[in-house]
Amino acid sequence: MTKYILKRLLIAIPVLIGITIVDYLIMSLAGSPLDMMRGPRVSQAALDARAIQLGLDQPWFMQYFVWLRQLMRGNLGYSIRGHEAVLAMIGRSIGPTLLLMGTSLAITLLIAIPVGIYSAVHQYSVGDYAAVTLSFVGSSIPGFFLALVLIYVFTIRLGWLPSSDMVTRGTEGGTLDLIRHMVMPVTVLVFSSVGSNIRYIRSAVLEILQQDYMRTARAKGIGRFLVIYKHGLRNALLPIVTVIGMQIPTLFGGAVIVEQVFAWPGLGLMTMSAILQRDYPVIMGIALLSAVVVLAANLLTDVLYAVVNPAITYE
Amino acid sequence: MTKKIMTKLLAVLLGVALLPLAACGGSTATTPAPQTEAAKPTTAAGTEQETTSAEGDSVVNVGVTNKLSTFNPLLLDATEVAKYAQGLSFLPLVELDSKLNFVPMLASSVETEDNITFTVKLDEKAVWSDGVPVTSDDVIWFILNLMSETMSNSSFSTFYMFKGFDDETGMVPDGTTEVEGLVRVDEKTVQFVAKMPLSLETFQNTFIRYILPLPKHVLGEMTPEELKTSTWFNQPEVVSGPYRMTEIDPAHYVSYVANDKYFRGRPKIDRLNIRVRTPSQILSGLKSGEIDFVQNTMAAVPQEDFAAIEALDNVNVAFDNPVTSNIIFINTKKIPDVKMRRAMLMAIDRQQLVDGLLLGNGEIADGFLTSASPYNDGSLEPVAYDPEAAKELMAQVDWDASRVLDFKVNSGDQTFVNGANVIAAQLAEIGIKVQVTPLDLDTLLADASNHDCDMMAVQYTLAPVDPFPDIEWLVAYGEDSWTCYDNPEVTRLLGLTQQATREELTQHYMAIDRIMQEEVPIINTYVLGSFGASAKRLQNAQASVYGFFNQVETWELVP
Amino acid sequence: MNSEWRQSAAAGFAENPLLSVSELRRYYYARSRRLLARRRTIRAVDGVSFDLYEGETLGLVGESGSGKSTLGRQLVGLERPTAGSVHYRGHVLSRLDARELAPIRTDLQMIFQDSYASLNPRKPIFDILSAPLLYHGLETRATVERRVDELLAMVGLAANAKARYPHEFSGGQRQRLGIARAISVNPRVIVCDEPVSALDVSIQAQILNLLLDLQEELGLTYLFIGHGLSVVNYMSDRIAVMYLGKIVELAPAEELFRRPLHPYTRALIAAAPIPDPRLRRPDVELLEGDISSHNAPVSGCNFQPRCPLAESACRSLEPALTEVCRYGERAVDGHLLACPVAARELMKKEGET
Amino acid sequence: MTRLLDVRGLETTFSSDFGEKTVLNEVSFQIDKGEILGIVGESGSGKSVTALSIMGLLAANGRVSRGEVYFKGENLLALDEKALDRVRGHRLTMVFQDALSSLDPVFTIGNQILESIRAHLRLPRQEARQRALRLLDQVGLGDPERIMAAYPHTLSGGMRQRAMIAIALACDPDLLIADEPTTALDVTIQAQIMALLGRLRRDTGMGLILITHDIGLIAEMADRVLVMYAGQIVEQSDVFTLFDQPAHPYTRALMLAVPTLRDSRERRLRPIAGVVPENYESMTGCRFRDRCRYAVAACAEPQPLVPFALNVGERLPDPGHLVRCHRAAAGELPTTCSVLLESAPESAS
Repeated sequence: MTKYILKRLLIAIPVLIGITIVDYLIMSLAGSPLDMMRGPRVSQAALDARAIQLGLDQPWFMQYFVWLRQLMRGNLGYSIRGHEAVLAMIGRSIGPTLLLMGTSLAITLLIAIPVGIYSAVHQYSVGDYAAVTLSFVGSSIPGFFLALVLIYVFTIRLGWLPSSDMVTRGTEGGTLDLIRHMVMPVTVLVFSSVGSNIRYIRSAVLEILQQDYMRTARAKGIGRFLVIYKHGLRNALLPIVTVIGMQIPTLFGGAVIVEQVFAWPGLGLMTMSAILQRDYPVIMGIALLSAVVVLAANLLTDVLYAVVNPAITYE
Repeated sequence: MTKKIMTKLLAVLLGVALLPLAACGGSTATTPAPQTEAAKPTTAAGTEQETTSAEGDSVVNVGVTNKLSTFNPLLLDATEVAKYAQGLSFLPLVELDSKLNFVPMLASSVETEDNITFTVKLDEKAVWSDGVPVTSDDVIWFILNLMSETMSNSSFSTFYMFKGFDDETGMVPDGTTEVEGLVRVDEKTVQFVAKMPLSLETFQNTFIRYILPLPKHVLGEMTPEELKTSTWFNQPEVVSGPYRMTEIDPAHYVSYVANDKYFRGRPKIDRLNIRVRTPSQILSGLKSGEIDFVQNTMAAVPQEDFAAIEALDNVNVAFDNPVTSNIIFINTKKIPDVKMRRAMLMAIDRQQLVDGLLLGNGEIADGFLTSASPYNDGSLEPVAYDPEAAKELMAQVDWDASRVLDFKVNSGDQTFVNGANVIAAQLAEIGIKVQVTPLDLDTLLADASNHDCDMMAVQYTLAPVDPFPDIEWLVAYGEDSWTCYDNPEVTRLLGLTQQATREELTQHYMAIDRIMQEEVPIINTYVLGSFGASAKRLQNAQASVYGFFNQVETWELVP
Repeated sequence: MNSEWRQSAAAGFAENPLLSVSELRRYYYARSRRLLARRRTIRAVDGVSFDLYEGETLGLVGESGSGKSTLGRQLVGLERPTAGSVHYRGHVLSRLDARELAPIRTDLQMIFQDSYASLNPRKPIFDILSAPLLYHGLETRATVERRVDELLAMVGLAANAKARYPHEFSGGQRQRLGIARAISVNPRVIVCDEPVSALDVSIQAQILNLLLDLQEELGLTYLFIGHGLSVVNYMSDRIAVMYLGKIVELAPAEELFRRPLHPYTRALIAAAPIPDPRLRRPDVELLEGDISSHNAPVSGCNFQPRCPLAESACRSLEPALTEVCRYGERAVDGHLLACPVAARELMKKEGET
Repeated sequence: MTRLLDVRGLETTFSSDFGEKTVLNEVSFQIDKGEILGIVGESGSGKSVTALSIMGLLAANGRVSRGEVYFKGENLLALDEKALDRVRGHRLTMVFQDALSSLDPVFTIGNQILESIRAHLRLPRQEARQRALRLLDQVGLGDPERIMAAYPHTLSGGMRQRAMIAIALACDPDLLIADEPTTALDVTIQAQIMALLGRLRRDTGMGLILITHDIGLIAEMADRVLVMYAGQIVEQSDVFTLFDQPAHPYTRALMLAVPTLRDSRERRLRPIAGVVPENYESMTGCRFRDRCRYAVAACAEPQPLVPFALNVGERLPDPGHLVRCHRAAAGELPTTCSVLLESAPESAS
């Protein structure tokens, strides 16, 4: 297993380089950041000087090479717009995003797993219909709309909850303050993802319930509880691990709309503005991060898979 | 890190269970939304930590809608938000006030006799927050680093106008300690020497308004390279302005604490935050009390929210001089015929747009000067809407009616996107087909720079007191400008402005506007009335177009 | 009539074989757990030689994992041999490139066990049957419909089947479609890979009889792979018994069942149930273990670990497939055996009588 | 004396979006201690549904709509889930066809055996383990320690089926239902498994229901036989009678359609024309009549299962020999002997 992981990590290096090359190429095809710098106080000569200073006068593959060399030294570069270290920018924003997305994912799963299982075990019962209906309602309400409704009700009408940011700036904050800020964005995120998760887990468990080994378990007369909670759940772990694995990358990506509506200081907004402003080093930093996360999440999923499924061994 | 997150996560999960408690705690008030920090729930739900920190400090939140790019004054670009955000910590030499006069900030006076040599005297009382006086050396050191090659700050290439700075880029080599154009007269006096005549307005508006000196005694040892990437600016220990930054996230917020040693007196508000919101969130922020202050150069409040904000009972609104225009820039290379451009100007019913889209809260003007401009004598009557005359003009133009003009507009400005479609319909009336393409602002500006469109429109604010650099860049740079427009007469008139009296300036700028009306490289679609708002609990804060932070130390919260 | 034809087919054996397999091998390599350890080699087919004569049916039996299907797939060019060769009408299949192989491909066809999986579910039967005809240029657009009708009639399906889709057919009907597709390109050799093992017993007989009828009508040559001995017996003129990639015994069908020599063949026959309760054998000798628990030893006889006759020599000597002799004379035409111990015992028994 | 298992008038119905389907009709049979009952039929004939109905293991949309299943005098169908679980897996157990899919892939074989033992016998941990090891040894799995710790996918097909049998035997059941236990296995392994089941029956005296489509296996193993077709029993008798005097045309056709090792090489098989009708549950009368060469108009009338009491040859008729065919019962069909001769014209010539 260790060997397998090592091997996967080694394979990841050329894959990462490949991904970043493609990213760099696409990015440079989209246009130069210099285009954004023109203005009344900017002379062409100054722009040219800036281009040389940023290395933008080089062909894209040379720029990429310089970027890669910097990366090897652990340097992700500096934002063209903000002149801040990309690593610092990501470092600052990733925490809030992870916190928001992680909490949402945890709560989503805490709801979706039991409800999905209940729904599957009691297929066609009133509870099942209720869960399925609600899950469709959840996934069909647009997140931004729900966000606006929540803000209207809880911030504007009732004044219970703050509508923006992560802590109350200018105070010490504290856990309770953080929670108050998280309630609405988390609610929106959970609402929009819990439905599809319920349906996924429901159908996964339904499939497991129809497996021959579930019948064997019933035939043993060990009781309904053990049949479902031992054989059913343990096998359902596989699809559940898949669900979690699929959602890990979104933990880092952030939810742009939710972050924007609630002014959450996370990665999502930073990514969007970096792309709009063609801030090459920031875009590349984020691209690298997401590539790493996707690869790592895949590996983690595969490893977890092997842990929960003895039929899978990696050689 | 991860451990911290995990514990936080656990805390959050627990917290969700406790949520109803917390919500009840906060719901006691029926008054307008409680100030999140001022009206903390007094029930058991509030933690000790919170109440202690919140009780003593007064906090004000300023809402902005543009992201803040940088916190290093040496890297300052022309973004107004960044300048104001940095200016709270590092005072500019001068600043405009609400009446569009230059008032001294770090400087006590700015004078010139020959429009070549400018003498800047620093305020005798001006000190850094560590007690060290602000000196000429700080100013000179700042400028030489600002214009150093490493910093490569392209936003100030106009410094080429001063002696000793590169004629093209305006830069100086790294490590330069003195140049001809910057003379240290004494501890508190600096002289700037220009290569060519420069009006006092331009000197102040283009240059020293953006000079935010830094403490040389703290940073002096750093190389330009170090200065460029230093994180010192994120939490500067030594500042000259009323507030010191404590925490920043350019895309989201900046937090400040009051500078106890501010030489004009300690600000009465302990903490100040600048919070980045989307335009549509300003209304809810003001209503809920999460935003106390908005002002039009920093926050673009959507036109359609004006009335709702005005109706809020916790907020005062301020309509101020219209300074921002929505201007259509015509690529004169692609539409070379003046008659056609005039026809276009006539074909657009601008008054209808002002009445319909701006609900009357705006004006029309030809050329650049708005009614807020000190150089506008009101003698230029805007061209009237006259589709018949426009058709006649078009009849004289050799124009392929099947050609479709590519008209790019800012998708972020929904008001104008709507207007653009009206304009397209009106142009179609006179036989000009227009395809409207909404684009995000950054892409739009990039396309405009590359002349990748026939027409484009953005909101543009010309500094009323010194429109020179903007006009020069927009219509006197030939192919380097969005319009590709070139007219020797305009260039000549602009040259004259740099050594003119106030009366002469009026003449010159009005002359330029007449040419604009005649040749139509731009169509000033409408001028937006400016809009600002401040919470009623906030006193002495004037949401004016300019100078709103000049006396920020006098701002005060009433209970 | 049937028997007459069979005799003529048997008479043809003396002629040159239609297809000849020599020393055919197919190895798969399994990655080892340890990084530096040697790769484990799975010898699916391990040195198989036999001839296939025009018009005959050669049955191939053996447990799953014995390499029967792999051998069949190599015969029709679906898999490339690791070593050895398949000779067909003067060509060596593995040496031909795709272009040269094309005309021969149509001569060699295959019928699969899972006919449903081999029929494109999104295409109507007409498309499925006409595509290879048009592709190989055997028919034109104008004539292809007549040919499809003819093929359907040959396999006993109504002409209106053309417009239907594979899922609309029962298992037996699908197998008929699989057969129709195989014979459509006028093949000479068809490899039938367990064509009836997925079918109900009442349908099995229909398909087996159809295959026999077609063989008679079209002069086809079959390699018939099956794991049910009785079905293979029913179909085959000669039968080859495979064990772990090797043929251990090959003989005319009747001879093989009358006088099975190899201990493995004997075990197979003993294991087959007899549909007569009066012939129950209370203590029949059974093989121990199963094929997968006995990977091929490095040397010697593959069957030796399970073999009741095994001697120490069996562990070192790899038995060759040779003709069974009786005092130096041929015992029966074409009875080949790869077990010196059984051969010796036979001779001894013959000597006693 | 109470029978070990007494099934009376079993009728099983499945519901779907398209309505209800009664897939099993009037299934009645008995089995005694130490007896092997063979159930033979093609896929869809209702063999497995019969077994699952008895075990109470029908899918969620299936239910026993009529009939009783007395196991040692107790009607299983009247028991609630809890009471049924005390019988199921304990006194009455089942082995399924596909051992790979029927064993839980994520638990070791040991875990899956112990689960049964612990649920029913309440043995201390160590004793339970000893019992499990003994069971594995008993079903012919050498190295039981290793098998205990193995996951199903690491075992061969034969070993898995043995493990399934070990689980079924965990509590010394009185009756074991084996549903096609060797269908997917090689003939040598099949022989081993059959020998194992035969030995267990002999040694423990348990009853065995052997469900198969292989008439050969029936001949080898069964004491009594049910022949099922399209959800009904069409013939029932002791095994010797069945093979001597197959009465129902379907039984006869089945025997003729299957090649055997000892067949004359020149015999041509006689396939049964057509396929099992798709919606047989709506048919009145004989469900085989569309494929039957002896069908007459009267076959469309409902066909009860009646005793077949014709004395053929020397043998006395089996009193338990039942057939669902009015023509067979009336002796209107040709004798078995002539059918067999008819089927091999070439060899006769």
